[in-house]
Amino acid sequence: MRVRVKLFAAAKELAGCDELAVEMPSGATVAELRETVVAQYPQLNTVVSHALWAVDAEYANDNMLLNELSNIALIPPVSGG
Amino acid sequence: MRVRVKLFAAAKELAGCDELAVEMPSGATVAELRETVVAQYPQLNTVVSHALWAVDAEYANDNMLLNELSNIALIPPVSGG
Amino acid sequence: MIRLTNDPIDTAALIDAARHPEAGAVVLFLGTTRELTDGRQTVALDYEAYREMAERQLADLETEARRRWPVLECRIVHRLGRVAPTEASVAIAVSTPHRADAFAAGQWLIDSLKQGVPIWKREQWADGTTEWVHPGMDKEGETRRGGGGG
Amino acid sequence: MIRLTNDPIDTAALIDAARHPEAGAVVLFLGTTRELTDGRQTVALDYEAYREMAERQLADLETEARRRWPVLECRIVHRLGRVAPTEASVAIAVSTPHRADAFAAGQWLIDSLKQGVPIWKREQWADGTTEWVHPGMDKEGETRRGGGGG
Repeated sequence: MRVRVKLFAAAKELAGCDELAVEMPSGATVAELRETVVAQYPQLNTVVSHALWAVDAEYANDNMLLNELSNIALIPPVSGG
Repeated sequence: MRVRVKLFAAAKELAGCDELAVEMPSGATVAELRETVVAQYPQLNTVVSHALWAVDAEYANDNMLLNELSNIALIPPVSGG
Repeated sequence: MIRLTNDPIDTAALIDAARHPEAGAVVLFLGTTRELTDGRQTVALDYEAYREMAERQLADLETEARRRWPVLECRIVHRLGRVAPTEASVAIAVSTPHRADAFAAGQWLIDSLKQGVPIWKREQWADGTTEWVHPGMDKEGETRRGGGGG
Repeated sequence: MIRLTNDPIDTAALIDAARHPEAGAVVLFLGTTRELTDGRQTVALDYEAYREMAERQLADLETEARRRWPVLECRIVHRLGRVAPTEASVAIAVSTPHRADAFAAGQWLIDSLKQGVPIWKREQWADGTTEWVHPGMDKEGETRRGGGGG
């Protein structure tokens, strides 16, 4: 399956785009997606290691299962306020 | 000596005036003034027993000495804010 | 800067006065007149001060707040006279580099003001009675206007 | 009520919205852009949000604050885009019957907002460099505009 990952702030700047498209085996987890993203986009290594993930606009844990319709975002450490 | 005592809030209302003139022996203390005020104005008994005293716009303790120029005020429990 | 005033408090001007190039936080506290307290209705509050002493005490509070916290700007304004429901009787604006200090200083200032500054309020209840508020005291200060003495 | 906006925050309107007949206290918190931080000069901050998620999280914070404290009115507004020095990037207004609750709710809301709501700021330093702020992360996000890549 192909999933899309929204990027923000330093992650967006380092990737040079605001969304990644990543091929994953169907039924992949957030943890597996993280490994794949780091392997394919080594420049995101540091930010990914400090970031959280969101699925469908809620923070998601590592073993959440993904599907093609999942609304996925990489959430670097926040600095609003 | 004759001292003047400013009154505020319930004390002013109960006394019916905003200042008392009280005859005291010269060299009297705040504690002695309090006793004299209560004796002469029994309607102020409750408010005096809950009030503080100020001399020259600062809170004063019981043994502060008074003179004719002392700027004295009876300060009932405050409720600003 | 501290001020006693008979006019409504201009909160927007207070906020603008509290802004500062080194400030990361502004905290504004407003004490507002409750129209309903435990189901009883207030028409207005009347505030009276021992003006000379209140101004000195408020200035002392500002000085002490600046000693305790890295305060950049500080404004304390208290209304005197009649204050209608939802209007502010007191406003305190504090700015600091970081927010925890602004909250701490603002809260300490209003707590200290309510404890010791010689200002008093009188409730004007909707039933026509009035009542000087003297915390901890019995209600000998209460006078009845409408329905005869009590 | 929560809102993300590209326009300057109207603090006077926020305060008016927070007034309430049963409120004895209104606390307004403003997060303002520091022009000087440890001697370094900021030209502006640029804010970006994961809008859909940020709005949901802010609404959840309001719900939780209302559960914890007797909140009468609550307004949370966050700026997006460019915010100049001394302007507010965030404003939180809370009213409660008594003041301790207004301070506690206001402080909890801004602390929680800064911890978890997906909004980010980028410093525009006066020396021409820019820097995404990601607390706890090294500065790989920093890019240099003027003097060549770094």
